[in-house]
Amino acid sequence: MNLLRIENLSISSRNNQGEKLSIIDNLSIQMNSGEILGLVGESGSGKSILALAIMGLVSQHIEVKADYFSLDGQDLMKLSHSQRSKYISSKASMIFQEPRTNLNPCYSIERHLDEVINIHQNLSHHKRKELSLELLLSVGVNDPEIILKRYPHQLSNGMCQRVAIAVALACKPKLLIADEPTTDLDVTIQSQILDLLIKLNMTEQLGLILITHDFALLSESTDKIGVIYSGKLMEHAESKSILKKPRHPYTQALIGSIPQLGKRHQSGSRLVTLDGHIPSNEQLPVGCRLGPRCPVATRQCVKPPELHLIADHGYVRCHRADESADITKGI
Amino acid sequence: MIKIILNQFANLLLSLFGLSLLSFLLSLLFPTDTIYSYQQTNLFEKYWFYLNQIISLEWGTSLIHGRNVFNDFILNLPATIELIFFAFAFAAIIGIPLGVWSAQHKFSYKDKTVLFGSLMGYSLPIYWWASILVLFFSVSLGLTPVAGRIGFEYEIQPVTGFILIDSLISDTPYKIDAFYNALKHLFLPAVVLGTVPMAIFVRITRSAMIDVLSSDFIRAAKSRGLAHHKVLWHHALRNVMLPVLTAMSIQISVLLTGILITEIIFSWPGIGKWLLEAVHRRDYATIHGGILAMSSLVIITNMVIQVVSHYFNPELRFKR
Amino acid sequence: MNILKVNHLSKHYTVNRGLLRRSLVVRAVNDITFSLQAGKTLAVVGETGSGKSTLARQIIGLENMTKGDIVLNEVKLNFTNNDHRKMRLNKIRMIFQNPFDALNPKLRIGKSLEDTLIINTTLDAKHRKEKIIQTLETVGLRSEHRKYYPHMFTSGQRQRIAIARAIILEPQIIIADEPLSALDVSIQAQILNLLQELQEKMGISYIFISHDLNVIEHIADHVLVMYRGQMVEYGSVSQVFDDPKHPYTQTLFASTPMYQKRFSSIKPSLGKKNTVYREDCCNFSARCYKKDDSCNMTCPSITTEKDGHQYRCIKSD
Amino acid sequence: MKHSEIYYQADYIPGMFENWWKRFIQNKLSFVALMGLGLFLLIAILAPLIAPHDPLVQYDEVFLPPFWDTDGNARFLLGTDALGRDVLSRLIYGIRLTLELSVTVVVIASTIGVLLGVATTSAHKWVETLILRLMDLFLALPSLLVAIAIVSVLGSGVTNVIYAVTIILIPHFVLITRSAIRIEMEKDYVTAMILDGSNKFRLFYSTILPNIVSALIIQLAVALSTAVLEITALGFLGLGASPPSPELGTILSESHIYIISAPWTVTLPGLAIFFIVFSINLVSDGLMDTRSKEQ
Repeated sequence: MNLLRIENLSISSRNNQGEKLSIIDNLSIQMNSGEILGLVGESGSGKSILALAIMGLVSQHIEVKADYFSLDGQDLMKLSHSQRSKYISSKASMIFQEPRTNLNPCYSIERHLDEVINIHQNLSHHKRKELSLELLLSVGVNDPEIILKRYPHQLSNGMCQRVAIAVALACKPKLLIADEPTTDLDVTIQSQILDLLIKLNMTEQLGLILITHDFALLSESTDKIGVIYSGKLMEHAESKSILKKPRHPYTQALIGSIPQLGKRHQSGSRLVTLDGHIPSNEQLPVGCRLGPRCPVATRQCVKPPELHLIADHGYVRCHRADESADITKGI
Repeated sequence: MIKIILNQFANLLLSLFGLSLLSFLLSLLFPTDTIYSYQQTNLFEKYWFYLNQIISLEWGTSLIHGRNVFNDFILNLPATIELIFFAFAFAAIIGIPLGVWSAQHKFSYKDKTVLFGSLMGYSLPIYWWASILVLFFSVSLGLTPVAGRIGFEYEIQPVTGFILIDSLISDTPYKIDAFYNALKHLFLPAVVLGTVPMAIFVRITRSAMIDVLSSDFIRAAKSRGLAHHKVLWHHALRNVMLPVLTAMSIQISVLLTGILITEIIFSWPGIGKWLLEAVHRRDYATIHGGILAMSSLVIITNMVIQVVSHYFNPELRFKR
Repeated sequence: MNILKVNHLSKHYTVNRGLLRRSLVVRAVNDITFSLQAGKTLAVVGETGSGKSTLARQIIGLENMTKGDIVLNEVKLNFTNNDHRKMRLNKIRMIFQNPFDALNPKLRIGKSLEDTLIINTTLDAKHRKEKIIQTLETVGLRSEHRKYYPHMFTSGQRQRIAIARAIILEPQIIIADEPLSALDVSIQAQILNLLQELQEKMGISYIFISHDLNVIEHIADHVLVMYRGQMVEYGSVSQVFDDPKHPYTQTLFASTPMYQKRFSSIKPSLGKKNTVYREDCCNFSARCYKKDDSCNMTCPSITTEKDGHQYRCIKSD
Repeated sequence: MKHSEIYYQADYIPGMFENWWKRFIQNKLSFVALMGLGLFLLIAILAPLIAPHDPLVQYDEVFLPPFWDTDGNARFLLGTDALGRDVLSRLIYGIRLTLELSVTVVVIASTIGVLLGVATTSAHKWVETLILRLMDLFLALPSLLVAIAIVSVLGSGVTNVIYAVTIILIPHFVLITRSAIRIEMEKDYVTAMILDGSNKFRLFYSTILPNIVSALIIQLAVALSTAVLEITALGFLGLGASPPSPELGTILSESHIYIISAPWTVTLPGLAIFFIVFSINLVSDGLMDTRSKEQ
């Protein structure tokens, strides 16, 4: 069963002149329960606002539209606003990039956990505390009794992120969205947090959406990957398939731009890059959003490409996906 | 926490020392023998003598009516504290919720109206504002009295010095009437005095609230299913209180400035009026004592607010 | 040829912890020795607080040093000598981490670059302009960009300008302090390519500070791993990447997704950092998966192998 | 990211000031307020030309109401006060005197304050501590109290008002300058300038000053509104310019007892003060707005 299914989600805002600016454009994505979905994109691609839209947290000035939007079998479009936020909070949780900003600096860890458990489960005070301790243990906090009494500023970044995950788990979610959960952490801590998330995915059958700009982070752990560029889903397929043979030029460039394992410094060797930079949403190019930067673009690319289903792979938004052009080989 | 209090106390002592130097300078600059007739020749000895006098509360006697300055100050203080308390309550009770409301509707016309209004309130010369309010409430509507703390028809024995309390504990048969009358007298001065702080509270609460509401932990709290009012009043307001408390400590000195003007206009028998009358009569001992007392009051209140705001901020509370 | 030699560089400072407690000596940089060859890249790896930025700032002269000396072009630098200072600032240039913070927002780009030339060269206005245009083109920008203000550029372009500012004086060494970490991956690759191109064209040496092992493997010739101010491992890329000796380096590899497979046998310990620096034991011992009692007895000294590979661990063999 | 491709086609890149101005006038309210402030300045400068009467001459018509009242007289557009002086002329001269005093005070205070602020960032540690402690103390004291202390030593009068209000304003300038400079010193571009080998003067002039100037301008506006309020308050309390001098606060203190019999003699000068302060505050609000957009 689909844990999350979104059809044609569009998010837009208005600028000072009242013009409509598209942030996310006709995005469709789905994931099954217990899966890990990786969303990759540069800053400005709209991946963070997508996460907020799934959680129902975008501000009122931003317009969100979708044809179909279901979470754990329930069509969210059929719920009223208050029902929807209640339902989402019981099914999905989110952790943010900066570990410290996940937690209210004025409240102790105990209060954070207690409050959330109180909303989602009807338990006595004593039971709530027991559960809090359990949750902290489950995210790898060795001395939960002590941590419970602490305030966010007294914890290290890595510990803050663990606690944030524990608080998120207190909602008993089926889906956890992690927006760049490891970017601000040291390398060694990064891998610990990532391992923790994957462990939770295995043990609790927790669906996980991992939002990142770093392809290297996704390679090993995810089941499916979605590549977002400038508000459009460019490629959406099984991770193995994408890593083995990316079909979209943008995905190819993203993977090519990561220095490969074992390739040492050589005079004259260069990484694959695309010229230029991601367009601002006030000046989107005509046709394919990647068009001006794409090395294999042809005349047909002035028409906006649709998502094609490619057999044994997944969805690709490129006119030339079938020709299996590969920019890394310099076609 | 104890460490913070000690630290603040040390700061307080330092400030009071600075203040004593300044007021000592004042006592030297005033015409000789108006406060103390120094026998000493050495400046340090003079200062030592001065400090001893101040600490033993011998602040000289008024040249006009020959009373002890410190006793006079204590006599006039309750009226001022009463006025400040109500002005502050007025400012906070209206200003903070209005700021929160405005922040919730940020950039809408409601918000812009509140901001515009608060900027107007912030720009009011309060002596003029007092006249306008008197013209409206007292002259046109006849609702409130123009001056004084209580009508002449009531005779209240001062016990605590706070007229509202005194009227309630007095044994006159009209004590409820007296209380009501005193409250009426208090209304206009408190509004006049509270207007500028209210405008400032609105602005500070609003901007702090906007900052806090856009932070991730508020989003996180919402995403965990907390009700909107809980997020707002528990999570957000708690964080907003920190800058507001800081603003309050600045407002104390703004209020004391306003006290001088308000008390003159409404003939309110507090320390402001007492001090200004002394200035006009060149009663140097009283001027010196009044300035010293009011300044110490401000510095001490500031310290108390600092300690409170440290208490509210766990980052500072647990600092080692 | 070694253009830069750094000998026993140290930076200690004392932190007062109130009246009743003993003040603490923090060793931000502790006894670092290395040399840098012309046209080569030395990468400095370490986590936050390992002292790698302090090391960079010491080399360029932004922070003074407690001990040690720096030899630039066979000249031992005298820090009070004005000529030496000028030479150091001209020959060693720096690129910062955050491209949004590295350019004066109130000045046009051309003016920023021109200031650098006015201070350091005797060129006249016409030559300055030529030099600026030529440099902008070298880093992949256009000549009209010199009239623009920093806010008109994207982060990648700003980092290019920062590089232009560094190379405009034709330095021998560029110190790059995490130049990529504020950039998106595809922009990172652009900047990385540019840095390589400049190295090949102008023969610049880099001291490249980073925490990203992929990038280091790609660009570096030598690698210096720092932990809590100390050098824990030093060697050529192949020495360090193929055969890391120090448990900390191994932990780093085991924590990076791409290298995890190769070092899957290593289970990083979850221990916390020692809070206080201690001179009498290995400072990594609390987090080390190899540690035993002997690690807490002595501070390990540097072991140098025949091929020049150095590391600071008594348990490695 | 504020990048915009449009700049690629443009030959002309507007300068920093032009950009700033464009952003400032986007806020229509503060633009109108700036115009209003300009009008007040114009009135102040041209006072001798536009005032219909001498502000000190006492005519026979006492308490004449403004012209729109049935008893009004077109000769005295806004009526006369208790001594038969023309209210309009007194207002015009009052605006002139009050603004003159305020601007003088702000100029002196900002010069001293900024210099002291720069000094604290580069001076010896104990000089810095001494200045900062003193400033903290002055900031904690109620401003009017400081003014009263000064006036009671030196006596009331225009020059003493200038001293008093200047002393009140200086600490704000010191602290603002100091914190702005310290924020700048942390920036990488300042480090880069030091690495260019720049001397202190060039560093300050070309890198730090352009970046702190907007903070200083905002503080100037804030100080100007404080100055107007303090000077008029001192006037009102009888500690400032002494009657018959047409200072707006002094005018108010003379007339506020006639609030019931001749309300126009109170409302009009008060309105003048209010509008001056309000327009300054609107402008400074706009300035802050512009600055926050910039960052």
